[in-house]
Amino acid sequence: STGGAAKPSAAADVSDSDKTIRWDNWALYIDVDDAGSYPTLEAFTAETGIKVAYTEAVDDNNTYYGKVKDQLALGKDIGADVACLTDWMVGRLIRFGYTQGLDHANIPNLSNLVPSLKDVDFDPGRSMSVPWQGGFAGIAWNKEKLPNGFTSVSELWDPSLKGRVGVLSEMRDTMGLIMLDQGVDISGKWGDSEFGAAIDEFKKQVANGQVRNIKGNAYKEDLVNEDTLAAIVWSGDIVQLNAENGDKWGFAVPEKGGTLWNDNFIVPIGSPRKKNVEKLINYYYEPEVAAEVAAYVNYITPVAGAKEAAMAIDPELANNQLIFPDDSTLAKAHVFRTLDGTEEQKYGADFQSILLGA
Amino acid sequence: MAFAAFATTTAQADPAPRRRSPVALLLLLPGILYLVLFFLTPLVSLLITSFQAPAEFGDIGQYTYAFNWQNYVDVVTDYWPHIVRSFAFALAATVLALLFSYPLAYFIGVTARRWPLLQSLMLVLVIAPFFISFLLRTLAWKQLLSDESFVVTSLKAVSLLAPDAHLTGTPIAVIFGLTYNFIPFMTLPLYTTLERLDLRYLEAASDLYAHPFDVFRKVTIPLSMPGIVAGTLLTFIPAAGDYVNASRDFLGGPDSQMIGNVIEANFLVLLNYPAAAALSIILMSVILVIVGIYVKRAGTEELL
Amino acid sequence: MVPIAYTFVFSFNDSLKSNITWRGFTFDKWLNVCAVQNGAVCEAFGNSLVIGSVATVLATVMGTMIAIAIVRYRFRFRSATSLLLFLPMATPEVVLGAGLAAQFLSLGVAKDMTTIILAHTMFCISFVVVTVKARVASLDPALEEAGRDLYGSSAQVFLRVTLPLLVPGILAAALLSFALSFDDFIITNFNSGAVTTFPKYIYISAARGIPAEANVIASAVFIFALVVVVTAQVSSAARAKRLAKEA
Amino acid sequence: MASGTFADAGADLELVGIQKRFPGFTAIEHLDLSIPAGSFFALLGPSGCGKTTTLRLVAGLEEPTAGSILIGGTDVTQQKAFQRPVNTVFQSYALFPHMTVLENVAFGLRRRKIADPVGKAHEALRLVELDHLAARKPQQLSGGQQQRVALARAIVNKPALLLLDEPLGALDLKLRRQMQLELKTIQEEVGLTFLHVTHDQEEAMTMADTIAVMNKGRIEQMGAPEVLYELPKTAFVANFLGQSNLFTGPVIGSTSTSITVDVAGHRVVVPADRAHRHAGEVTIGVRPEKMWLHRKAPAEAADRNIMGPGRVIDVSFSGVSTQYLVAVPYIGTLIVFAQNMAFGPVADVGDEVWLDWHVEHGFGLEDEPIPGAGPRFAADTDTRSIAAQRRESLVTELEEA
Amino acid sequence: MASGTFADAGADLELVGIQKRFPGFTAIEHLDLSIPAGSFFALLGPSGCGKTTTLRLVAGLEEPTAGSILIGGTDVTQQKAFQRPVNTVFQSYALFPHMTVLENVAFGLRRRKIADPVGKAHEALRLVELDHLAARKPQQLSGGQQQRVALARAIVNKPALLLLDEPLGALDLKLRRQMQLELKTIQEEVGLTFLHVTHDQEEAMTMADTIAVMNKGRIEQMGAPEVLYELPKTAFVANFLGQSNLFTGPVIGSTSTSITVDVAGHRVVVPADRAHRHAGEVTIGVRPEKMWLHRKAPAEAADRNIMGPGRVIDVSFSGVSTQYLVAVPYIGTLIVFAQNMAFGPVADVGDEVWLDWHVEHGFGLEDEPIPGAGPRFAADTDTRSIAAQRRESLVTELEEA
Ligand SMILES: Nc1ncnc2c1ncn2[C@@H]1O[C@H](COP(=O)(O)OP(=O)(O)OP(=O)(O)O)[C@@H](O)[C@H]1O
Ligand SMILES: Nc1ncnc2c1ncn2[C@@H]1O[C@H](COP(=O)(O)OP(=O)(O)OP(=O)(O)O)[C@@H](O)[C@H]1O
Ligand SMILES: NCCCCNCCCN
Ligand SMILES: [Mg+2]
Ligand SMILES: [Mg+2]
Repeated sequence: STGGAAKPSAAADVSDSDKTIRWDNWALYIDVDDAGSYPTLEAFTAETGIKVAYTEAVDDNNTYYGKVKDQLALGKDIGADVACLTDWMVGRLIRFGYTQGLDHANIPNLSNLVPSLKDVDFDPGRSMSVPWQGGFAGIAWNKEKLPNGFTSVSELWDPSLKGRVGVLSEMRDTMGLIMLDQGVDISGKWGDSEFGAAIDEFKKQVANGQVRNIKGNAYKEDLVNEDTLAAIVWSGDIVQLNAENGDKWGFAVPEKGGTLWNDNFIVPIGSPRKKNVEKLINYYYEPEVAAEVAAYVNYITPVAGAKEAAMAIDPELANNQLIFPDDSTLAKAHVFRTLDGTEEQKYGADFQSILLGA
Repeated sequence: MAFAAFATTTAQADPAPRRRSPVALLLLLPGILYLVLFFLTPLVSLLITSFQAPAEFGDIGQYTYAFNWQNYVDVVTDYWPHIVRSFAFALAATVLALLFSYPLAYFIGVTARRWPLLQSLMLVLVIAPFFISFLLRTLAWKQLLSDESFVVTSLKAVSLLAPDAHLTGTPIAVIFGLTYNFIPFMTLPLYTTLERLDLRYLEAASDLYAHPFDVFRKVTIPLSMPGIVAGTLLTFIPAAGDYVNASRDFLGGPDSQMIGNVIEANFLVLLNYPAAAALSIILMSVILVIVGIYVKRAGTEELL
Repeated sequence: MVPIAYTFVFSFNDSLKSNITWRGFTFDKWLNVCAVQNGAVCEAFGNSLVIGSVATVLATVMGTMIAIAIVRYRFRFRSATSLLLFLPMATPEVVLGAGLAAQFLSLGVAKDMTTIILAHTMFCISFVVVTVKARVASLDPALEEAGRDLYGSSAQVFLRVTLPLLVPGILAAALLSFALSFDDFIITNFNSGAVTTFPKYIYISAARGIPAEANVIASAVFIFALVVVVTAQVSSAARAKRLAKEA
Repeated sequence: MASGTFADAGADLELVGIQKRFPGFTAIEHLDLSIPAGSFFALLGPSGCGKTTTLRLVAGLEEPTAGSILIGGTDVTQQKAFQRPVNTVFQSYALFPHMTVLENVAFGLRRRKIADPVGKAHEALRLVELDHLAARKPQQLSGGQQQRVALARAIVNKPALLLLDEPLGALDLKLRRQMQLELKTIQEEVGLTFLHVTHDQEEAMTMADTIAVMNKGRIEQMGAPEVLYELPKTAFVANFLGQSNLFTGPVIGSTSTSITVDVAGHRVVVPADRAHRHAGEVTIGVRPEKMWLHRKAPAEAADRNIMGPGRVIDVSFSGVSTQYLVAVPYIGTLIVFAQNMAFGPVADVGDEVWLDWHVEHGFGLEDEPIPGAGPRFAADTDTRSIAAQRRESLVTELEEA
Repeated sequence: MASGTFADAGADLELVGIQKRFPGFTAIEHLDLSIPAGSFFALLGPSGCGKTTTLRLVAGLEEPTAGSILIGGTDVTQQKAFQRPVNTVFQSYALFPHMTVLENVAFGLRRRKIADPVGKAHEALRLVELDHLAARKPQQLSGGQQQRVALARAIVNKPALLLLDEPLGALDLKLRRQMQLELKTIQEEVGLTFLHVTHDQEEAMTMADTIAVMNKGRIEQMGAPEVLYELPKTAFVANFLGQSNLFTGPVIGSTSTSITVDVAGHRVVVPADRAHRHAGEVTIGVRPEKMWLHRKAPAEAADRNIMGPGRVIDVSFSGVSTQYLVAVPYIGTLIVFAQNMAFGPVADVGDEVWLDWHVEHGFGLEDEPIPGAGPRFAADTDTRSIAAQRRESLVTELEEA
């Protein structure tokens, strides 16, 4: 049969002799200086002698998986020693045995992981994955063209925005926001009928041309060239875009709620450099380092003590709700519940068929 | 030049009497074996995959061998609009490319004969796009046609485009992209036939009372038929299977997805290999049938 | 032409992350093409060059052999052979790519440079055959007979008469193969595993914004090709003129 | 066959002061030509002399730089090719390869929306006896058949004027002679004006009512074939239309009926009315078939010119006649044709012979003799040097072309 | 020029019982041929009769189905093309386009590792007077020049036998006649055996020492040009090599020196030694140039055959001679050539004329007369029907080919 029958075994580790790491990550997800280099990574290299090739290879969980799945199934190198992927995808990889178990002894700083993320259903005990950053999916808008801003997903369906609305190709974010808008608790028990109602709404907005752009992280290009005026986006990206292009966009988590998620480090089964990666994870779990990254990317850091470290850098940073959300902010954020294999296939197909215009 | 490939090889005057010889086998063997190995067997395994069924208690992307012809029914029911759309887009792009390329090829191949330097210069410009990645060129169009671009704002200014209309993400942009990307494939075979067009036929026609328009319709067009056939095939076939132009990251939107995008999504995102395979087989069969009919009707069977 | 100009112009953009808005003119990107992302652009470009070259050689050799056999010999399964050669050209790239990918998967072959080369060689062969076949067919058999008549053995006739006369066709075929391979994305995307080619690099980067360095490389290739072709044309025109004068 | 269908008589053609310049080359300097209606007119000349250019001007495929073209009295200079009542049989036939023979022939009729094009096309095909091949494509015909289709395709339109540009040039000798016969027959039958271009002098002579010999964009001489042959005006015509023995010398006596020329000591008499120049240095000539070969010196006679003794240096048998090359000291090599009325040659190589001809067969050219050119033929006595000489002129000719 | 360099004499060629079958077609049924060393031998025949096939068999480019080939007495039947001491000048010349003229000529020498190939190649080029173009590529030469290079490329190898497959076929008439002269000269100079294939009878007659007329894969007749012309054995030879007037009738009398044939009431006498058959139905003939035209009935004479009265139906002037077509009731249309010794035709169309010829000029064919075929020419009295008749035979010929 095709795909994932026998579980592949991990590659032999060469970390001791080969001081390199290849890291695949999303765009706008690490600190960059004006010269285009990554300060925290450079510091890591200085500290450990391990050189990191950082590639913004992930645009969308699905397309990334599509690119590497065959290699994973064969237990072969995918061209990366570490990748940061979203909870549900990490769950799939773990189910299929495509990841390597992490040696917590090599990651003493793991003790800094915030308690709420220490045990997750897709990876009990965090034996295979460690969070990198988390964030919200909410709404962003072009403040020059739309000065009034947005407080709900329904406002995106305003006819005056026809064709200028973007949503994420990440099913859990787009559908999550719509379901929340329709009053569904996405973390709780819901089923086909709730999902179906949301899909119908989404389908309608795509079919009538209201929604034109459905993308992964590439949505930022559409915001910049103004094909998209308002969109469902990921929280931290907007801050970074504003930094680069002038304070052009607003961002809000809708009143009825946004999604909350994490992207996690995993070591693909074919990587021979797990130990190096463990050192990298350990490094980023230093609260000071975490704070430095957070200050740049504006995503939620999973590292306890980072807030304190941030306070030292800039008090305003520590109060940024996007990075260090307080309970009232978190009350609006919901985690999309874990789907089983059949659900994943079915809901994925439903969502995908809308992207394909069927 | 490379575009000799696009010239149809019309029957040559009596080549040497063909011999039977073991040498022929030796010459054929490596290439044929190669194609069997890396073209034919993949096709066969694609065919086998297209009949697979989801594994019992299997996770996403897990299938077992079966003879599940229902796959074909399913993909046709789900995706018939994409199949139709693909061929419609490919057809539109082919026609547009032909309309654009014919005058261009005629100019280079016939009008410019008197100025060989101009001729070769224009030819270079036609093949030039081959050397710059088509992805980059398409992305350039995506920017050039974006909502706030010069093109769109001017079109709106002169009311050729409704104020709330846009180009990227629409079928128009996809067809435009396909047309643009395949113009060289259309122009070159046209050029190679038109370049060899014997002008004496045109003179004979005008000597026989044919108005310039009749000369074109009755003589020039039929005589350039081999080029038209080669060009349209080289445009139509890849255009029908293309998924880059229609990709949402390039020029397409949800309402302009083609069958290539569906195959890609099923293969890489939904991990529905049987559906992807079934769609591939359908796409290929339909193309073969269309090509067969077309070539037969155009009377240029000597294509390979 | 417009997109080419656009690509060219934006290769001079003093861009940051995405290369969409014009931020000012700079030569930096041309001077430091390989600097960005640890030289990923250049590595991808290098991969494309290697793949293009190897696939071209393989396809040209096998395709030329087939072309000669088809024109010069009679053999059984002629029409089957012709069909086998025509089919790859009539098969959309998605199908070719997906089929081969499925095949590699079920055989448990890891995808790397080799699988890309195998895939590219496969779709180039047919184009080589068509190009070279035309040349072989237009080759006057009397020339080879003259070679035999003038005391040339079979091998000598092939080396000294047949092959030199086929050279233009073979070169054209090789050039075509290289261009097809160099610019292929779809089939590569299915069969490349972790290896990144130049088009694949662009496709991946399309999501997060193409760095101006990609424009630099594309523009450079374009200019190189342009210079080569124009030089060839001008020198052959000059030669023709000189001959005309001599005659 | 209803030959009456083609009864419309042809129209006459007049070219007035035509000049044609191509960029960098003047193909036609100044051409006046008038062809009477219904005649078979041949334009004869060497390669590159402007024959095709003239035809193309008449057909409207080329525009004259100066001058005007009149067909049946109407000035057509400004008309486009498709408006002129003229059809052409192209040297390459230019049959449309994508149409059947029938469709080729019907093409012109359809363009002019003539009623019943198919019927008329069949009729024309019957005229050239190819109706049974009407459904074939041109490629499936032999060269001779293609030529006849091209003819039918032109004739079916009943043009006022039919232009033929070496339609037989591509055929082999035997076929060519047969086709000539046919063409002539058809012309007589349809009564159209034929303007036939050729560089084959024998073809021109057997077919045409009138021949114009063209050289370097000018008409050198024009007239009935017999007149041109028997009384050429220039050395060019004398040698292009058949072969000639030419001599140059001063006029040493003249009466009202004849002139006497001193040719390297031989006194040669030419009738005054057959000589274009009557004083000074002149070139005179006689055709090889008018010469007699004698084994002994013939008796002097008032009505005969005698040359000799000379030596036979080559004898070549060609079936109907035998050609002798005779080297006469101080004069050069002369050509003599003798019809093979008996077996075996009249003389053998090495024999000493005398030549004579009737005074009335001589002619005198209008040409200024090229000063110092001496006798036309070199005094070399072996065929190799003649071959070499021809080779040389051939090479120059080729290189000029 | 050192003609001595090519002094090696040619070798003789012998074909014994050669048969050649192609899939589905027998090109040569049974061929015996013997060509003496050093001769200029012409193989003459209509298109498709097997000339090229014969040459290719000799060159080794084709294998015979049966029979053997001997060159200079050695059996070469089993040898490959490159092993045979034979060279070919191809109809298309087949010059290597990627090599200079010099390299083309040196090709064969290099293959055989002959010393000083360049020097020898230059020498051969000097022989054809093209040494100054040695550095050019073949495409840069005129047709005639290419032909000479092809000749040099073959000759330089001093082959025992040189095969020429219509090397002049592509040239126009004038150039062709000049090239014939050159070829002949070169053959005499180098002394090689030339086997020259042509379908131009005039070419064969003026060039060759011996002609073999080939028809449908067989040799019809072989001999010196004069012998073949004056005494053809078959109707095919009589009409392929020039034209003939042929008559069929029963032998009604015979003596030791002559036979008398009744041709539609006319008594025609043929010398016994010039007639191949002496009894029964026979076909006899006479050449058109041997016939005399009379305005009055000539007096009966023992040594002349007389026919008439007939009527002149066509007169055509061709410069050197005039051709008359004379329709004689019950016999058909006869052709008469008269050399133009005087001005104007001897007779005009419509004139009543008589024809006669010397008994000794007649010949009798070996052919079985086709029963019931009657006279060779149809009794139609207009040229059109002749044209039509020729057309028909032409069409069949073409369709056969
Ligand atoms: N388009 C042109 N441009 C320049 N020169 C030309 C052009 N067409 C013809 N000529 C020249 O004009 C001259 C006359 O050409 P034309 O074709 O009329 O000769 P022709 O008498 O028909 O010769 P041939 O017997 O070889 O067909 C030639 O020297 C030719 O090179
Ligand atoms: N390879 C072949 N296969 C089948 N038939 C052939 C082949 N080669 C020649 N023939 C046939 O054999 C016959 C003799 O051909 P050949 O070429 O010897 O004629 P030819 O006398 O040279 O004619 P031409 O004057 O036209 O050159 C022709 O009828 C031809 O069609
Ligand atoms: N620019 C970084 C964006 C990270 C997005 N991660 C995907 C989360 C999906 N729920
Ligand atoms: Mg001409
Ligand atoms: Mg032949």
